[in-house]
Amino acid sequence: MQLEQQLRDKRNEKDILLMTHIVLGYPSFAANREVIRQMVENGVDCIEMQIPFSEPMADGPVILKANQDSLAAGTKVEDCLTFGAEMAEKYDIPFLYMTYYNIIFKYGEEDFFRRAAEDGIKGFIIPDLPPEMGESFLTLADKYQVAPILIFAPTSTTERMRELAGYGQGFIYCAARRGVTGKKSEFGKDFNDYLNRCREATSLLLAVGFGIQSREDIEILKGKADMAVIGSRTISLVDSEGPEAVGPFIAGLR
Amino acid sequence: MQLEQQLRDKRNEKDILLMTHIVLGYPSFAANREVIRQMVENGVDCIEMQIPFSEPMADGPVILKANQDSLAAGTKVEDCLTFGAEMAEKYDIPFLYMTYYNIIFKYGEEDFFRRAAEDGIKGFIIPDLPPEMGESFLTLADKYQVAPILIFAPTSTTERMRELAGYGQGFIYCAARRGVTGKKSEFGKDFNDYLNRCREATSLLLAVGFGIQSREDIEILKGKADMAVIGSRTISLVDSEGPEAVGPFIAGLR
Amino acid sequence: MDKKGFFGNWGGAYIPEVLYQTFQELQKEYDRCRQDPAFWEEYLNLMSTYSCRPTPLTHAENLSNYFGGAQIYIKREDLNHTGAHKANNVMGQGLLVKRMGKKRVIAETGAGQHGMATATMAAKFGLECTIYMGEEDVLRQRPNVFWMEKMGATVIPVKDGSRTLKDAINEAFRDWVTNVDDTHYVFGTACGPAPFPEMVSWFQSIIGIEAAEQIIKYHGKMPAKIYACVGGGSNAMGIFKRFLDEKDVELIGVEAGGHGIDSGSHAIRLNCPDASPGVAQGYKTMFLQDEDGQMKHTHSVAAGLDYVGVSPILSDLWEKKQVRFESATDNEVMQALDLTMKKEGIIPALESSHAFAGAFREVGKLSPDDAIIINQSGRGDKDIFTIAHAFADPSWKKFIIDRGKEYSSK
Amino acid sequence: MDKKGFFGNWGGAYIPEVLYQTFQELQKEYDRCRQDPAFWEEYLNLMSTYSCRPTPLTHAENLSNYFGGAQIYIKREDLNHTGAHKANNVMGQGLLVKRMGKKRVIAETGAGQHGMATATMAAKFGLECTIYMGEEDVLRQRPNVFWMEKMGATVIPVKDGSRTLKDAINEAFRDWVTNVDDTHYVFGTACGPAPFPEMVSWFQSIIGIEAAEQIIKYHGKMPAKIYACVGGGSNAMGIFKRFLDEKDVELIGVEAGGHGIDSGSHAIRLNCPDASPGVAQGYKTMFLQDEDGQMKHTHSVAAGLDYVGVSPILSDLWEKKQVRFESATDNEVMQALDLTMKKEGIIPALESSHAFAGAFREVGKLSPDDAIIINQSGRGDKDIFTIAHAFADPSWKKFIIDRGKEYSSK
Ligand SMILES: Cc1ncc(COP(=O)(O)O)c(C=O)c1O
Ligand SMILES: Cc1ncc(COP(=O)(O)O)c(C=O)c1O
Repeated sequence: MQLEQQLRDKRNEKDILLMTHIVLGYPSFAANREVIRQMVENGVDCIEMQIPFSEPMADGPVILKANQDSLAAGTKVEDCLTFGAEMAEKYDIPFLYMTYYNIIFKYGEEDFFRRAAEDGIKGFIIPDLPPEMGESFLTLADKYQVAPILIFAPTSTTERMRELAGYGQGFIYCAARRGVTGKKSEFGKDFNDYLNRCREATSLLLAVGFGIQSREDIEILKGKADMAVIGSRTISLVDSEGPEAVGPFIAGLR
Repeated sequence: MQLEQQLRDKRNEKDILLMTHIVLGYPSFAANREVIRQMVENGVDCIEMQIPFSEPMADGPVILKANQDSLAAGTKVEDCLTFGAEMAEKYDIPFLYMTYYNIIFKYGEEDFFRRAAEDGIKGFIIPDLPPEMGESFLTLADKYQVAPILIFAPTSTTERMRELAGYGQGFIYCAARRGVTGKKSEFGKDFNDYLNRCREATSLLLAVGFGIQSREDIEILKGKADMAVIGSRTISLVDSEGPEAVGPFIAGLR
Repeated sequence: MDKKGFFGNWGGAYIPEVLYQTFQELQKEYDRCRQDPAFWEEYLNLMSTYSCRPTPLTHAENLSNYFGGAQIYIKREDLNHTGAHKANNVMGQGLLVKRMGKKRVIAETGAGQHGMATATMAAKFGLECTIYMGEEDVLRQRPNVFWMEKMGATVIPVKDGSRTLKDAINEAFRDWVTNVDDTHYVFGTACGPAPFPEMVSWFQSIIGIEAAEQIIKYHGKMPAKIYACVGGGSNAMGIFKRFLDEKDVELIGVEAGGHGIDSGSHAIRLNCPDASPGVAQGYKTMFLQDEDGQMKHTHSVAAGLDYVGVSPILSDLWEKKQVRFESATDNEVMQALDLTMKKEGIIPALESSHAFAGAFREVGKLSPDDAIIINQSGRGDKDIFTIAHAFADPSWKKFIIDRGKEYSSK
Repeated sequence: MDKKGFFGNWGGAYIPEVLYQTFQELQKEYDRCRQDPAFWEEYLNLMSTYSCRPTPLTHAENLSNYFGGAQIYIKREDLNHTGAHKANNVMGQGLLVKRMGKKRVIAETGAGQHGMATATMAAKFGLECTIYMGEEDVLRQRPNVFWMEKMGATVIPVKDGSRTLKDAINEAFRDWVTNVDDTHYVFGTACGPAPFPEMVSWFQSIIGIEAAEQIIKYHGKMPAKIYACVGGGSNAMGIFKRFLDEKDVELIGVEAGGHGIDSGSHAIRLNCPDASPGVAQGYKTMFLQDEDGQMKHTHSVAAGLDYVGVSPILSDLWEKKQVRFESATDNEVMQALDLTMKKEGIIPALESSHAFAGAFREVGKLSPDDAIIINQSGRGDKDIFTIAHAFADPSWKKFIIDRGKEYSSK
């Protein structure tokens, strides 16, 4: 089943969906396994698994460090793909890969799509690949039925959003603010205007990420967005309290 | 009696004259007193007393240091003049001042000449005052009958020597070589040619200085020069062996 | 550059969506400037009154005689204000910033030269300024940090990754995506997302335009060869651009050979098995990366060449064989520097000394009727800590030890 | 200059006889050069291909606005090769040396700039080179010593007297009288025995000749005032000379006020009760000396101004009231330097910063229609050890301490 349909079905049952994020190999694949188990068991609807890259230019300090530590511990792309396949096989929610374009490019774009599709991965989030640079990427996404998740930013004009929406599949990832991952966002009037603009520009589901950290944040998003994305927060949580803290945290979000 | 006549008279009695050099106030006036006593008692024919200057640009390391130490110990020009008067009064040989022009200039040129003449000083050696710069100096030298001792250098042309000789009185100081005081000179063919040129250029007595250090050196000068000048050597001697070593040293020179 | 910012297979603009609008505006402003002859006039005027353009072309007679080959001419970018070609780019972007009405600039820096130039421009244009610099480079280039701060800039040591240039670039991008509205990122070399590679090369092209006139004036004809060191590639593009269509002029880029091409400790991105095509820092080029696409650590005695990527324009020219690429090891570079100081009284920057080393290897084979030009991208006296260290000068060490003790005891 | 080398009551050539012939030859060669337009052509050509002449005249808009008075223009001698106006003189004398066929040059140096310039010239002209430098200055200016040595010069620390510039001059004279046949003494400023004051001023006059053309071009008329720092006086003479006959241009020399005129710790030779006429180092001028004629210790934060004498030409112009003299204290100078860095992105040498300090004091009183020129004789990045020290920069200190430890432990 396609990512979009999968999420729409879930969305019909819940007033807001939850997507979480992990960095593969950080602190270890074993920990990843445990964290994902707890996430799934506590009702997460979708998980983006970041394949670490040495130059994560769009990530803030927490995820940046996780990328570096994972690589320093010896994480290979192949390890990530094997692990991704295992998760997609094991759990019934959609899994996505989040990474930077060089990982895919270097692997071989078509090989990467074929492999991910075979492994049951439903979509890719590539923050440094605007559609202008992704002609072959988008063609392959169609061919292999892996959703290219495009990103809206508060700086995107409405016209630009329409353009992006034309290329996007699965859902649209709306960055809640300027900047990199990890910092708290403000959900004031500007934010509402922005989400309204997003909504007008596309009929795809809207996920909102960057700085979503608590039940309160998610409460605010209800009715405005379809999916809330928890990123750095769970990484920090695992860092400070271990994988077992993830379940209760997720359970308390909705 | 004029310096020139005084020295000519002595020269008639000896095959070479000896002039020695001291730096006033170094290591002390008391030591100067003792050194001069020994010099006179051992037959020195003329003594140049250097009034220390902070910038003795024509002097080598030994005399340079003596200048600086004397000044550091508080030697004033007035102290030097008082001491010079005392020596000229006490001993029957001619005393000269050697110094740099600024000492005289700053004192007041005419005042300085008047004072020196009154004190019985017979001549001045000023290494940084070529006759071109010494118009008033030469006039005052005439007026006060203090001999301006001019200097020949190995680089002086014969024409230049004649010119200098025209201004000089007392005797001519022939620098034995290029350079500053204190280093040993070579007395080879070039040196002989040079002294011959000096001889041809003037009928004044010829003193030879710079690097004369031993009886052998003085032996070589006999018949070529009228007076040998011992400079840094006695200062070093006083430094290493004390004033009492000066007498025997002088006695052994001729 | 094609409409998408590519040069052949290389380049592009792989940027986060949040920067999209800013790049649109930048591209538009840049296009306007290129079409407006008054802009270039203003640029020339600034460079000739604030910096020292045209910089001289010096005939290095002693070196020429020493090698007995071609006449060696040195293009003197070291005489620019702030001591390197970096000023050309930065002042040009400064004029752009003024037009765009932004109030703040940020920049990455490796050798510190680009940071110095940017801090200088910011002081002159009254802009707020933040400089990102790898922590290792902060240590290597402390004097530059001092001056940047004195000129009012904030210097942020970057402690991530290899703590050198590429990490400073990442961090600058993180700042930019956060403060995109009022901030311009003054990219320091002919890399990064389009239009930077072309724009930086355009500003730097003043080097080659002048050099062409000068060599004709002094030598009567075009040079046989032109040598430039290649870090990101801006000084190389700057001097090469004008000569690309001159068929008889061979262009040679010299990369940082570090401890040698087989050592794994170098920064050779072209002609080197350790490098392959990749996409990072916003553009596609030849990167020093592993089989997974992770960037490798690089090494050069010259901080300004110590970088994983290279201008996409140069990758294109390399692929099309319009520029030949060589490399020089740290050792060869120190020797070339030594010789140049002794023979000509000129102190090239360690970066620039790579170009000298590359040229010295070959110049003896040419005829004395020929000329070569070496682009001296910067001056070496900024590198005193590195150079005195590399020459293991004992009195320098003693001096530093004594100063250190003096400071410790207070 | 009259036939004996005097300017009014000042100057002359108070030299030991051994140098007489050499000065005759020097004077003759110099006269020949002055009469030979081809010589000046050769000089201009050298300076425009090896150094960066004409150096720019920079309109300092931010500083002008800040003070709200006259338009401030800065003559950029800092952009010369080797970083200061000293190159003008040295390269000129280098051409003379070539004509005279001498094989060796010697020089004194204070700030190290003149030593750097001379070592550079010697490398370029293939001459042997020895530099005399007061021991205290060797400590203050270690980086310069390193570079001089690297360019093949021998640097001899002078341990006599105050161990600064004047002692280095004495020592250079001692060398010269010893090696007079094959050696030329490249005097570094407009002092010393004739013809040096005039000759050095002649070579430096290129500064004012250019500045006059430039200010007319940019400002449309002559400047109201021109400021220069005064050590020996060469950069001041260099910029003043061309304007001496311009009635409406006031010329202001700024001396080193050190800890203040009443402190006894300064280098103010004109308008100062501690100074009087004297004869030393081969010439007659105003010296800082005691009542016996012994030279006093001087002090300035700027090594290049830390000197007991001053150009006899300036003493003459002072006496004739054609140049006004002011002084600036170390503190004022550091402030002027700080402001100039922050406002204009320009780093004047500590010496030059005196001219800035002098100008800043007065510029606010002039009309915005007027212009002033400040002669920036050199660049300050050479002074990093002194400046970072004077600003008591903590991270600089830490950096030096760490480096020192690293060197100690090996
Ligand atoms: C003096 C100098 N030359 C060369 C470079 C290398 O950069 P590019 O290849 O862009 O000229 C640098 C970089 O900092 C530099 O400072
Ligand atoms: C930069 C600079 N300015 C000025 C001076 C002072 O010399 P002068 O008065 O001869 O220009 C020096 C001397 O070393 C110097 O280095």
